[in-house]
Amino acid sequence: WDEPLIFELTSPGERGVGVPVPDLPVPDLPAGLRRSEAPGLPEMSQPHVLRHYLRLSQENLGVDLNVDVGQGTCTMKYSPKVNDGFVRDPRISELHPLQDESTVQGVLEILYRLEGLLKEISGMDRVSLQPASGSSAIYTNVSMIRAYHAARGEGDVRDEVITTQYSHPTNAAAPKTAGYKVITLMPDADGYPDIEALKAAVGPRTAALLITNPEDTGIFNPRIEEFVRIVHEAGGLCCYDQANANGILGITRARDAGFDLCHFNLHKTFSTPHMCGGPAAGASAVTEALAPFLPRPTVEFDGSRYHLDDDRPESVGKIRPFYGVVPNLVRAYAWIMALGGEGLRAVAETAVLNNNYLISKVLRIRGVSLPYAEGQRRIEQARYSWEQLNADTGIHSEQLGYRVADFGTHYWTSHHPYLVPEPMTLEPTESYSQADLDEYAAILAEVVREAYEDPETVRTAPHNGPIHQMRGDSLDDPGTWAVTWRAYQRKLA
Amino acid sequence: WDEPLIFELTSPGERGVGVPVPDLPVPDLPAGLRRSEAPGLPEMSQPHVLRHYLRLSQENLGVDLNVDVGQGTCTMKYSPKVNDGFVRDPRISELHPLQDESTVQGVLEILYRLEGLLKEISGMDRVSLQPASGSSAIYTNVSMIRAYHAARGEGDVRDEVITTQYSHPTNAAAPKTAGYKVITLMPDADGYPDIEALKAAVGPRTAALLITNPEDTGIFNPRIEEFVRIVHEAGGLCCYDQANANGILGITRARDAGFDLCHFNLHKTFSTPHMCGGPAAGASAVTEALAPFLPRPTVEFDGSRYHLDDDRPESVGKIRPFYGVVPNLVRAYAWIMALGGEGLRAVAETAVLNNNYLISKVLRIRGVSLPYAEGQRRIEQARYSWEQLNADTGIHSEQLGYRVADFGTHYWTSHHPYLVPEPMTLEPTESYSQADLDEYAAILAEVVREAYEDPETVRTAPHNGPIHQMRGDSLDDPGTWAVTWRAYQRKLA
Amino acid sequence: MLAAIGAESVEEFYADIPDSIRLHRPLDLPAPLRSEAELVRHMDDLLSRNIPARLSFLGAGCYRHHIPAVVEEVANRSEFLTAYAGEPYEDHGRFQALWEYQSLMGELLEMDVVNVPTYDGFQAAGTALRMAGRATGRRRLLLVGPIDPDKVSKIVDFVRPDHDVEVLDGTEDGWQTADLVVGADVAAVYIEAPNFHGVLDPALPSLAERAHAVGALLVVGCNPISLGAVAPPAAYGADIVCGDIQPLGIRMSFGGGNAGFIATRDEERLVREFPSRLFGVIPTVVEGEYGFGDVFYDRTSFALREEGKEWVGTAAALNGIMAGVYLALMGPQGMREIGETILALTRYAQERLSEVPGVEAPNRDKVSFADFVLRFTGERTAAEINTLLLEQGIQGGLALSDTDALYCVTEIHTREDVDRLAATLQEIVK
Amino acid sequence: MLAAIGAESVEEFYADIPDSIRLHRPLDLPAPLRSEAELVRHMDDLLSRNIPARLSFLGAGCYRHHIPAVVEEVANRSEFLTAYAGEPYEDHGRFQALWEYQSLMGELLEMDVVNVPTYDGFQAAGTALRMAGRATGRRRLLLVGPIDPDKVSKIVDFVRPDHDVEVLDGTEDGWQTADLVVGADVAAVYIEAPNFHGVLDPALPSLAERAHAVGALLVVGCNPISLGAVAPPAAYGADIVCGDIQPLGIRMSFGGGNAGFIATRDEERLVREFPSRLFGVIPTVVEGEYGFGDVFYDRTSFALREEGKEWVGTAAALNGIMAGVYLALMGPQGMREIGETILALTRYAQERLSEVPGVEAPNRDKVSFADFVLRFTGERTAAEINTLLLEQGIQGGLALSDTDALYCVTEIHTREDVDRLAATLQEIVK
Repeated sequence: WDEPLIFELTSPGERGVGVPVPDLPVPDLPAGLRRSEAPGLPEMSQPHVLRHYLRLSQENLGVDLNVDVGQGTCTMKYSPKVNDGFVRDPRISELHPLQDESTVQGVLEILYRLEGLLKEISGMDRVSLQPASGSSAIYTNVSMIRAYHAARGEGDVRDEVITTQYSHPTNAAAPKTAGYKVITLMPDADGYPDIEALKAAVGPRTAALLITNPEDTGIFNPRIEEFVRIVHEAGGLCCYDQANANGILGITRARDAGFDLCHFNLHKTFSTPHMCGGPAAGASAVTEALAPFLPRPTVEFDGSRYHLDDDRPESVGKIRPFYGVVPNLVRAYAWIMALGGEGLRAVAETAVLNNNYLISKVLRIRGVSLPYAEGQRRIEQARYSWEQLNADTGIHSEQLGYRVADFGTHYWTSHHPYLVPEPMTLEPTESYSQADLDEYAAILAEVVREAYEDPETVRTAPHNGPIHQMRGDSLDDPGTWAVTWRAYQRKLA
Repeated sequence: WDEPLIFELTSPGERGVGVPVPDLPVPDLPAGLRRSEAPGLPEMSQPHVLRHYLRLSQENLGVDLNVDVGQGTCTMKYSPKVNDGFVRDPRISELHPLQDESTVQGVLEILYRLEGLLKEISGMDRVSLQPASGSSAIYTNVSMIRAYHAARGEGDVRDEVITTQYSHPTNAAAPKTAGYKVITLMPDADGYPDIEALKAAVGPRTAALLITNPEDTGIFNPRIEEFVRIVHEAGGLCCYDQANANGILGITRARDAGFDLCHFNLHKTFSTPHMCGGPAAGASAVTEALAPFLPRPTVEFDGSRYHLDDDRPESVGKIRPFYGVVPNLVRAYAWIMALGGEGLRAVAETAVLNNNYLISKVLRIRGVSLPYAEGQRRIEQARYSWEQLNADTGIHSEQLGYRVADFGTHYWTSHHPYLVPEPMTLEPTESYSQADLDEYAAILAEVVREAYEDPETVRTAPHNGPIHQMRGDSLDDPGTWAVTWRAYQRKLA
Repeated sequence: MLAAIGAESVEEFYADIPDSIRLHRPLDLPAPLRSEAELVRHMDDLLSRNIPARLSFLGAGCYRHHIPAVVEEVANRSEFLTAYAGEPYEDHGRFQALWEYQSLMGELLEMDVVNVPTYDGFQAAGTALRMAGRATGRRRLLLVGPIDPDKVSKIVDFVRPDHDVEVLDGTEDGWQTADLVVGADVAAVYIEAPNFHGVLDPALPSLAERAHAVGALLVVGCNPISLGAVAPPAAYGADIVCGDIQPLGIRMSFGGGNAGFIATRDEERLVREFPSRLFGVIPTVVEGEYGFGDVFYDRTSFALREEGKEWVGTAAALNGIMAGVYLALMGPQGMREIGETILALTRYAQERLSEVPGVEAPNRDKVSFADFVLRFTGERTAAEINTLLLEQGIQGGLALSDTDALYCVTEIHTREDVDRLAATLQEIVK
Repeated sequence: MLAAIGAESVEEFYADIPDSIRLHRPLDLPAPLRSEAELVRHMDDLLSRNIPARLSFLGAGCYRHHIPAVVEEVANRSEFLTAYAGEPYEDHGRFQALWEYQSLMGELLEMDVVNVPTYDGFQAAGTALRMAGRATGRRRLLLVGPIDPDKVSKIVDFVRPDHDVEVLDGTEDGWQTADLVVGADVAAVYIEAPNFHGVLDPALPSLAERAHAVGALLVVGCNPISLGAVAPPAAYGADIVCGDIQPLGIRMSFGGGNAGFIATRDEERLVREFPSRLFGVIPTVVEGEYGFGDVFYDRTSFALREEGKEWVGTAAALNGIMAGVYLALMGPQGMREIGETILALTRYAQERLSEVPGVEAPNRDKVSFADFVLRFTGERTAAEINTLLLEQGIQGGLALSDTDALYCVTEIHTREDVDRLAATLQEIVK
């Protein structure tokens, strides 16, 4: 399809859906509050709206359509369709969050049970399901850390948070937003966060360490207990970003390594679909010591009825309206219930097996390397480098990625900054078969062959996509960026 | 996508969905009734099955995706998505047909009301909603005709049914199946069924006339009352195939022209989706005289409760298990209720306007003609001929159609035999805008330009589809046809 | 647009319709529900008067099974839901999905030829019998019961022009083998596995020989969901197999989910008698690419009008695609398990329920699949018992007579469901 | 696969995990529900203990509107539902759909810059205020009430490091204009249209001037579904507009449907303060083709970690696509009608209900949109009245105090629904 912009499809007088118009007078609005001109929305019939978006959908690549191992750190796994049915059921989708508690016992029970499941999976004592995403959960944890130190009279003293370079950017950005000074540990020669740097950084100003393990390189830091000990000894808290938990479910838990807080991305590890970038769902898990600071309300059970407890005086308060991204919480609950403890462990082991298998295939391709920790295994993902290929051919990793898209799949590089040069991050999860991984590796190999033998084809990619190469960087120039049709018409049309 | 056959995707040991296995003994089956070898189904994980079918779906062209005016006679109209929701609602989808009547009053009321709506739309006295499709409704009507004459002692005498060449093939095939000799009226020079031939054909052996109006040429036969009169005078019944009712809703009705029976295709005129070729739904409407022969059961209302009446001694019996293709009956009911009487008439007028607009655009293209009834309007569709283009370029209508598919839409020729040489039948319905029709005509014009200027491109089409030209006619040879993977492996692999 | 056409008004396009048959008033229909919100409210009011049974023991030709979510995900795709009769090129996906359905059913049935689904199992039986009649050129059809009387009604109406139908309903729940006299005028013997009462008749494997001995064909109706555990009729010599695919992943929808299949061996004399579309695979000009098209199109009424076999038209294609998705999800292991689960539960239900005083399971000594007969020997009729069960939130089976009813269990029932029925019957049956 | 890797067992891959932190036992979780059928049954049991209200008057930040079927048809597409963070080339559809969402909202809001949705309206308000703080470099934030106290809680927690928050809640349902003293230390004045009590404050159009006079920004939270009838805040001088798009075609889902928007004029000093992704349009090498990408990526934490603005991560993109579909379906006419319908019904409800003895509508003299306050002057509290309403099948409004409750009507309510509430209250309110 060469689908136009929706504003180009307007056909004056057409409408997509009718609205009930009761025979009642419309009250007069106060001066200045009546809209003077109708909004410049397109006028379209219902089939035209539908056709437009169906075509756009066909120009998009979901997990369901491809071997989606290329979005490393994102844990692109299959989300069972049956779970979508539960959340589309009116008995979830049509519930108002303020309904009488007697009419929502089922959903409260699901929330309560899900907290219980995540307590066992993490080893923690309480879990809040209110955060809207992983980043929101990181912020929630930081907010609780802040409240914890404040409650102990150390709120003003402890104004530093330590994190690591290979943790998700929000581990740096959220504490900064919460008012902390951020110290970032760089990787040592083996790719582990530099423990000497940690020792140098900790002290009475340390509020917390925010760390991921395995980090986005897929390398598990075996000295994690020591990291925790060092921070604890300095009076700081330790907060575990479990974005990469998919390879270690049932293998090792945040509490077992001594952490005080952790969070899960339910849309990664627990399979809720990624939805073009959310809504997601996060879970913040804490030890008893931090439980008083959890967001309100919590879900409680008195032996016969589930209810919401909003009376939590030390709580950091609300993180989100009402009680979290409930549809995703329902999906995550169902996913865990279908698997059980051994099923979760099988998920982890399969994901790790798939990753190490893919590594063995990819490393046979010319021009690629796997920086750090040579000879050691990776857990559930791996960050590769095309530095050699770039040196040989001038082709950048991004360009390889554009060409890979021509073959019906894709990959991304990784988060900035590119400490690993010309990066590519692959995370195959448990959802793919050996044949899928072979197919993916074969596509990479073919594109690399082109890079060496016919680099122009790679350099001018994509060729089979819905659009061709974009021009220039007008998006960084206030004179040409256009975030809306209004702006586009004014600046570029 | 270059999607393999599903059997090529097997991965032994994988499963798509689990089955509950109770802890109960499996009884021994009688000798010879135990399956000895497991069926050779593929073994696939759930995401693999889903991915396969999603990719196949993207290799298919639904009404929702394209300007689907090319399947003339099929009335490809937009089916409002909201109606799909009603039939997916468990209060329809999870109803067993034999449930206690007290628990299915809602669906019975819908069926009863839908009969009422169709009575008014057709002018008839009773309507059966049991037929599974238009063809099934034609057969049902023929079966009632047979029962009617039998009840009057003329069953053996009246053994001929008259139909017309431009009616759907089932108007010939169903009476033949029901044991009738079939007489087909050919079109006269103006494209009308030859009235002289009718006069010659009718007589004491005439059971019925099965006729469409407008026929698949889109031409309305203005002497239809005379046809009915001639047949009635000979003691035959008149049965109106209203497959082409979309252009005449609220304009003229079967009863008004004197018919005894008629049928509607609810999946055409009344918008239920076409589903790759069914399930559809048919409605057989009759006058009081034929009502005793309607399929059983009928839906009745006693003033307080809806119930099924299976006690109909003269009924032709069951046409289908239970009560018809209920989901489509629900959709059709909702569609009519959203439109009302004036809405239906607006549907007809828009469809006719669209058709005549498209005719005016298409006839400007080189090499096309509109046989019959020159200078007269068409109702809701038109059968064109590429005879001139074929003479000029050697390109056949089918080949044009293959090339049109490269542009993201399509057309078909028409039913056999091709009385109109090199036919193309277009029926734009009410669902398309002027811009859509312009786009469609522009595609036709472009392909015709190619046919004249670059015929090889047309001759070797398709070029942009999921597959390329198919070879040979192995499908007519018992030695090479392969209806299943089993047969394919044996014969061709 | 009118100007572009050169017309004054839409009325011009209706010039050919005589005034005498014009409707000179608006259709007298209810006022339109113009907004989606009002329509939804209207429909919701109607739908709220339907109450799906949470615990039901109804079967009898329409079965509640678990529908894997992926089946409906695929079926609800706009691309499949709203497509129709496009050509193999731009509708490649539909052709492939239906050919794969045929192929998956072929594996289940162990037969090489399977049609694009026809309307329902009734139609499939009627057509299968007429196919047998055309292939043999004979008039008599022997139907071995018990068969759903509604299905017999349909068959009789459908075959009437060419065939005499004889129904051998036997006594009780079976027929006496000795009663089956297959004469040389017989086109086909038709029997079901399981039959209307759920019984898998031990005589099934012996019938092919008796039919074939006089040149008749054996036509078997079967429930495809049994075939992972139960032998496919082809294994015991059936020539034509037919039935309903509703159990394979299609909702009951008040009887709207039924769709029929017909299968044969790959013999030209049988293949040429199919009225339905049969898709076949065909190579394209590109090596390794598959195309699909109609096998032997000149069988059909699309090609030859009344000279084709019966007729073909819009049938039940999407149900075929759904059944294909279902079979692909289940795989050989899933089909075996579901067959065995239902066999086990049907046996358990008969045993458990016949422990209730006043309840008998007359076919306990045979093997039943899903459907089974209960006999109430107390004072209350089967229909009265249903009314009392409904008060307890249970939908009982189909009343066959005052004493007998046809109950049904599938994999969605648990042992506890059966126990609850037993406990409730214990209270009710006096 | 192990052999291909050269590993003995999966254990090898875990060699780096010290034994001391290994879990040496299986996770103690409930036995798995291995079959979909069992899972569905388990979930159905839980879901059966939820009872959506057929007639409800709850709003207060989560609204029941009619959701056009096409909205969910699009949102449920696998291609959108399961995609994530692909590049503009192979995820062109997602980029375009989100850019179109931004654009459609831009038309509704009359603003040139709209973000890819953030988590919810609470977060949108918090971020909008911090954007204002960063743009002005000032500490004080003035919040003009009534505002949902939960939202205030979120804002206070979120802006704490950089801002002092002052909430001016006024008396009754408004604030006294004289109370609003905007000093030169004020970063932003925040107010809502309609406010928490549903009122469209007549003072709104006068605020921009007062804020701008001292260099403060005016930040307005609004309900986007009102804006076909009600003036967009940009029209009366708002600098930043924020709110929740849940009303635009997204189900309530027990509060799971909320998602936030933030919009500004196209001024670099404001645009650079967005933490969210902002998609922009860009030409490709093929004339007439559009591509999409991130505008000024170096604002974000994706680019600069803690040096970016706040943070960005997975947010609520699909809700944005849904709201876009909703706006495209409604068009200018639909948005005007729905705004007017809700205004009319809100007025009618206040008038009709205040006819009931013991019931007052204290804001009757103002214009309310959707939400409105009822005051019960009898002996029963608002909570007690809710309990009694529930017995009659009606879910009442949110109790704000013993006497006051926040009720809500939208286009899904009919005049008859309001009359039924009035009649029921008449019985209950003593």
